[in-house]
Amino acid sequence: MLRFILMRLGKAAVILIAIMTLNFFLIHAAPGDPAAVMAGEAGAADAKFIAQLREQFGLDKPLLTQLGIYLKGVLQFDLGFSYRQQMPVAQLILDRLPATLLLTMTAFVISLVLGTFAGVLASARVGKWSDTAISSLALLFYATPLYWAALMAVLVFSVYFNWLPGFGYETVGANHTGLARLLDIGRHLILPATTLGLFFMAVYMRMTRASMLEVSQLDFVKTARAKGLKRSIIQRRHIFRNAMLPVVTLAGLQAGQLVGGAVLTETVFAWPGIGRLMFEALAQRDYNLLLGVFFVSAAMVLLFNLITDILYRFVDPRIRVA
Amino acid sequence: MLKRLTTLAATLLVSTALHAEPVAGGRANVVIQPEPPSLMMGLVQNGPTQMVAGNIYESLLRYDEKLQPMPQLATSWDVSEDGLTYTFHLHDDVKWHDGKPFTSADVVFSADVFLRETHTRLRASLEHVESITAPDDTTVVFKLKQPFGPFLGIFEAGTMPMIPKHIYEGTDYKNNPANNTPIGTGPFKFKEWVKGSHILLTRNEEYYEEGKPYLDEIYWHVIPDAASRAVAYETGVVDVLPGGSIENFDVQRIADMENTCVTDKGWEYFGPLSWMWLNNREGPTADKRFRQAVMYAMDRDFARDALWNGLGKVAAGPVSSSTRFFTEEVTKYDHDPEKAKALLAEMGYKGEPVRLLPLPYGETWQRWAEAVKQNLDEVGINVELVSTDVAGWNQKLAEWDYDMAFTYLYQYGDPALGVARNYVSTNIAKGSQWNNVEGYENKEIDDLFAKAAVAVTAEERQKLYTEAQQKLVDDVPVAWLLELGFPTIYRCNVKDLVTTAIGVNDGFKDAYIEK
Amino acid sequence: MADFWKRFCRNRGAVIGITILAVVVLVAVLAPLVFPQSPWRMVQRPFLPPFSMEQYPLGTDALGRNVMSGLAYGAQVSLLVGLVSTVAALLIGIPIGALAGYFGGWIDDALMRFTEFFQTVPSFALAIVLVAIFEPSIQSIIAAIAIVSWPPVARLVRGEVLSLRSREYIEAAILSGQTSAAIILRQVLPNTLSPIIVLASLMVATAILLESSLSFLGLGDPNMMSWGYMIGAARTVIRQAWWLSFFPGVAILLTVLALNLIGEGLNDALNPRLARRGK
Amino acid sequence: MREPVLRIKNLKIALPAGADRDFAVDEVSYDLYPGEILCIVGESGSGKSMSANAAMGLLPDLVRPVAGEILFDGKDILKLTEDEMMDLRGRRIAMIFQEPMSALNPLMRVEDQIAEVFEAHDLLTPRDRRRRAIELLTEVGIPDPEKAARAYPFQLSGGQRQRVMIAMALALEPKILIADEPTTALDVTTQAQILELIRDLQERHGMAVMFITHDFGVVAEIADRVAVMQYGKIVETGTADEVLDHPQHPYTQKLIAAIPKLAAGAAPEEPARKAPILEVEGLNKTYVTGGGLLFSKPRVVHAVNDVSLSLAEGETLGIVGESGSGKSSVGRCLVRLMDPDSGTVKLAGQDMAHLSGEALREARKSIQMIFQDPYASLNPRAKVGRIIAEGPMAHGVPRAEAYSRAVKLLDLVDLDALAIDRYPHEFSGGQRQRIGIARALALEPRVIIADEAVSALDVSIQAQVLDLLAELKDRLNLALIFITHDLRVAAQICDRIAVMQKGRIVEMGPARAIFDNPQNAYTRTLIEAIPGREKELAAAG
Repeated sequence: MLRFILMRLGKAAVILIAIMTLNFFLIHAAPGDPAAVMAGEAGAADAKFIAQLREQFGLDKPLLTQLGIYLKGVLQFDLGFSYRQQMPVAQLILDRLPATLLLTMTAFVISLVLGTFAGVLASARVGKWSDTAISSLALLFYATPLYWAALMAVLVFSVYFNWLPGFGYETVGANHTGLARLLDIGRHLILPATTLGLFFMAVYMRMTRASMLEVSQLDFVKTARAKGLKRSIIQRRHIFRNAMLPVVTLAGLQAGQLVGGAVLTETVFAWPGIGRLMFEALAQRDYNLLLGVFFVSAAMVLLFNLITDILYRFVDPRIRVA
Repeated sequence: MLKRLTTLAATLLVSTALHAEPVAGGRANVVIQPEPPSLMMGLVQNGPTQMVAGNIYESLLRYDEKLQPMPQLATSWDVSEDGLTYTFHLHDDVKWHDGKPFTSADVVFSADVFLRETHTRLRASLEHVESITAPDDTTVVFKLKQPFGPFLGIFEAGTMPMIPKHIYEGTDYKNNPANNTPIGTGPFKFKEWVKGSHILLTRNEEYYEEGKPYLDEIYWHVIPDAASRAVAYETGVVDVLPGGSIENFDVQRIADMENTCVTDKGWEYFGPLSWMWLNNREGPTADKRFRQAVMYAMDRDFARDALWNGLGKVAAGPVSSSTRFFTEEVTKYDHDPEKAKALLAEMGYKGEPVRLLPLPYGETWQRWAEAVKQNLDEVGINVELVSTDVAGWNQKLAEWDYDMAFTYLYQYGDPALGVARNYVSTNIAKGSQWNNVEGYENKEIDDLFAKAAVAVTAEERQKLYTEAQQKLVDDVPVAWLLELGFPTIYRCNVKDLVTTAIGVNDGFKDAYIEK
Repeated sequence: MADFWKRFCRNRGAVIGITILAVVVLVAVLAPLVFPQSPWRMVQRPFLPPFSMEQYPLGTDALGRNVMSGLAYGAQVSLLVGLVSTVAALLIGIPIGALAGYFGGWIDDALMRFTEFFQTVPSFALAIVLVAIFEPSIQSIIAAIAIVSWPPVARLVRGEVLSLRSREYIEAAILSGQTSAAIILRQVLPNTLSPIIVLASLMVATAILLESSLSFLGLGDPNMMSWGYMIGAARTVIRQAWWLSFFPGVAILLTVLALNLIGEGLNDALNPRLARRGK
Repeated sequence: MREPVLRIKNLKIALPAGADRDFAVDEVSYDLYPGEILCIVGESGSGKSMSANAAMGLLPDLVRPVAGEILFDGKDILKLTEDEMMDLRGRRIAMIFQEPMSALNPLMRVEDQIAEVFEAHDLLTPRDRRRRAIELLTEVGIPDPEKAARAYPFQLSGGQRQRVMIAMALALEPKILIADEPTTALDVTTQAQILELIRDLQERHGMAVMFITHDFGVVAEIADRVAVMQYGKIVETGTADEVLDHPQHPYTQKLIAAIPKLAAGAAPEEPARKAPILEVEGLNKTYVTGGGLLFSKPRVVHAVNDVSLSLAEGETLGIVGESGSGKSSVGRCLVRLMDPDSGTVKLAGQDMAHLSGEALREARKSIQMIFQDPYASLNPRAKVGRIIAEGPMAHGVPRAEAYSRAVKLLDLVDLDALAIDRYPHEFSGGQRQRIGIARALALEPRVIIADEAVSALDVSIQAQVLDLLAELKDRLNLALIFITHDLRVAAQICDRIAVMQKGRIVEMGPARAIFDNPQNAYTRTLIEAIPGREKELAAAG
């Protein structure tokens, strides 16, 4: 097991470095650099001022040297310094990461739980109206643009009914503490997490339903019935467990993607997460910060893939022993 | 549209309600957008930094809405007859936020040492200064090389903030750890800054002006989304929306709310003027007739009404009407598509494509660019919008890689500070978005601006600037759009918020919340 | 073919889907005839509510532009981006998947690592960066969408080819002396067509969503009226003009829904095997 | 006579609309008596397992009984509620299935799956269930039952899994055991063991067993009584001896005649051998599996271990062995679908094993292959004409000529010339196999390797294809390597036979000699395990 994890970590490190290198060149291919942006923001600037900034940021060095310096830093767990924000990148990301993780993980749990539940329900009533209803709803969620669903949710629940806050992470300036703060964050979380989860809920529902139906055709289900087992036990113990295998795989892939993919939700709901941090860093060519965000989100993907694989080894004895 | 205008105009009137006796206490919840990169005003002078740090740092003077100087750290000042010696007398009981006394040595350090190195815009003005000396602890003397008309206008906090000598002298300014906990002399002290969330300033109990400030604290909310900022005001989370913090489309709705006041005052010093850079070097925009056609093709009244809530004015020329030495006696460019078409036909424009860069600062600017593109399309100009982000926009302007580009710049109250820089040929250089980016070269204009800057009397300067404005408006080096009217929106019980020409930037010193 | 249609039409959803799509295509094609004026033209006062003027049934936007006309022209952009980027993604994904699956060994390893690599970068974030770097234009958007959406194609094709590779008729083709290229093109790929067609129909839907998301963030082609742009531009005025974001959203929803329904219908009609596998 | 434990009367089971016939089972009646083994025999699609599934209430979703009754304990099973059915299943009637690989839940331990039977009927405590599970595993003869109980299904062999299935079926001492092709997926020696086990347990527990199979050899081994089904109807019933020795119905007669006879075919003495066309010397092939980049230990399997053989012109050599014996690997090495590690394969004097590129392409013309799966061996998107003509065209034969030759080949394999414009799916399994043969012949090879070429076919079709192959061999003077697991088939068609075990040829010689006088112990086991052999010998003897 340990050997397996070590091997996977080694592979992940290689992929990460490759990703960082690619992104490094991509980002430097973009017009403009942080010096130009900061000069622009300074309200007045000349060539000398910009040259000074470039020198200060190390942007005057050859590109490969810069890459070398950056990667060397990354290998020492140093993601560099954001000149635009005047803070270490790692700190900026760590400030924002909890909000993103909270949002995405809530959305993930909501979508996984509700999605598989609805999928199981639909598969148990395949062909009946409740299956049709659930499947149609899933199809609808599947086709709804995420950001639009978010906007409509704000319009209805926040603007029209004024039930839930439509933006932010917590009530600004309220200075809640303890439980009150948690509840406050919870209220803010409902709309973004739900709208972000809608699409994936649909994905899991469709997948669970299909997988349940497929597994229920397998021979061992017939064996179980031949034993005289109750339908509910067969559903739970035999069909569901086997049907979840592909869902687990997919969930692992998507949980990782969610972290980097929440840009839209974070934008609509003004959620202070790293998705938006990335978007800002991009517009300002905050190279180190942008690379840092990419590093973290790619690492998340790899981490979740690893977790999935480990989980899989527990669920599926064939992989564990073989 | 007319109805919208009257409502907003009516709201504007309300804001000049009667004054009552100030009350101490309370907290002002204010929006800050975008989150400033730093609060160390000696190093960074962009909008949001000035807005927050304007309450921490101070300069020697402030300016009223007519741009007349008022005392701040200097209680009084004398100017010599020849206009070459400026003597400032300082408050004698001013303390830095860390308790150290503020003296004339700090002024000399700030102006002559620190800011000369870090502050590009001030550096240009200080070119005129021969020496800065401190004969005693409360006196500072500036000696000029030659007369410099706008000199009394550079003692504003954003232009010449006072930096504590005891903290910065002999250090690496940019990496001084104190940059994260700014120390000034202002009415509010820095308390905390939670990145991405808020900045908290608290009352300076030791402030040298009796009884001021009235507020206990200012809580700056970082809400990076315009719609959310509007909601924040609506739901009572914030009480003050400084100009530009919500989308213009929301202004009317917010202004209609109860207990809500709107003012477009407090921007006189900056006199924000928007225009499109027209690349004078090459392409169709190099032709004066084409540039004039652009002026005639644009429906600037529509833009003001549809996009700016009817606030602001259609720009007459290079100088904002709130800036000194403005003149109306210039050629007028009304919305006249026929004239535009005629000019284009005359020059033989064949539909060569021109690239238009919108200003990447939000929806209003994007819509404006779309409207202008449509205006120009309708007279037969083939406009291609080029989408860029902030970095791309800066880069393209600095490298002159554009045909037309939106922008808006501040004028700092005087043509010599904020106008000449964009038109004189000596200021053509790549690498800046603030100089003569359009590449306009005219010896006459160069001379007029040069003479006007050093002319001693106001009459003399007016004459020269009037002539310059007339010539420029005929040549259309850039396509002037609007004098922008940024509305400051606030709860009406927040009193005396906007008392100077820089508005909210130093307004909380006088503000109080009526109970 | 007739048989295929019969099976396709047995799926009621698919028929609904193809009907909706036909309407969308028709609208896109007829847009210039019905609305000869540019959709950017400011024709009425801003924020005219829908159903208040017969001429502008869906109202006008912040600059007084006809929303109806915008929707019609937006259909063009959505369909164009959806189709072209999918074709581009197929052109990248199919060869990679086919080579990896057919030759196996180190070629497979290398190509799959490459694919995995692209899957590790969060795709939407990568699309944003690509568009921002190459500056938003219809070409850069299509390229970015293609670049982030080919990996599933490659994986699908590889999987199919891998399973076909050991089919006896492929071995028979090898024994009969056919070259690898001929075998891939004539024996293998035609048999992967069904799942590719199904996947492609879903990819068009995803591409339309992606384009609209990019436009929503302000990374659309500024010279083309697209649905995502309309919603993005309407976001800041959602309080006073709900219809500006509502109608384009419905348009995207219906189009994407239609494509998904068609995808499912194709799936049922083309490969019953895959239909059972679901997804 | 005793009372039947199960009576099926006039049972009719409807198929969903669009199937090839209306009723899967049409007016079927039969009785099952206590203590007997009743074999239901039929080819694929005869509906032989439908009535059994109906008795368990386990019919597929869209298939339902429409008439008749199934009487058990005096009650009609078809009228029972689902709850009553549940009580019946496992406790009174138990069932085992064909595929031991997929009939067990891959995610559950064996003991848990056995314990579930007790749980389903609320019997015993969890601890007792576990104890019983181990007892049952002991009874069905699994080595190390304690360990097997803790194992997951994938850790057991096919035969062991089928034993687990039987253990589960036996758990509650049911009155009836339904066995649906329980040995079809197993190797012949394993099959013999399982048949013996079922026989043994049936006697010990006095159960009635309903045994469904397509294989008359198995019937001969195990049946007390036999019911033969064709197209959903029972065409003949009787005791095993009656039906096997004196079939009355023409269909039964045809089926029994189609079974390859062990004593048939080859002449008693070896014919004079012609010159060898193919000589294989010291062939080796090892697989390395597992073995990641850095860490895990690779597993080495010696699939082909020092194999040497020779094939004369016009001769048929059989390679027989159980699954995993390496027989297919040998065939694939010969045509270079797999590259041998070492050894030579001399085809008409040229070493195939070391050719590559153009030379290999050219050499392969002389050695072609016929495949096992009639469905996977033809490109579903190519017309039959193209399938056959493609090979010659790849070797430069003009299109028109290649197609006209394809027509002739179709005629040769007894197919209509019109087939050329049709797609494979329009043909039956046997016809497809003929197309495959035509394709192999298109390049005019001198050697054909038939890899399990008739294994997937029903016995009657199998006989036809075997006849065709024998005929073509003679007409075209082909040499044939016939790879099969089925010793009956080998006995019928081969001149010589090589027996393989674990990658090695353990015995090789004239077919007659191998069957009559096997020298190797393993060969003997194999031959003895052939179902129905004793009965056949007895009848012949």
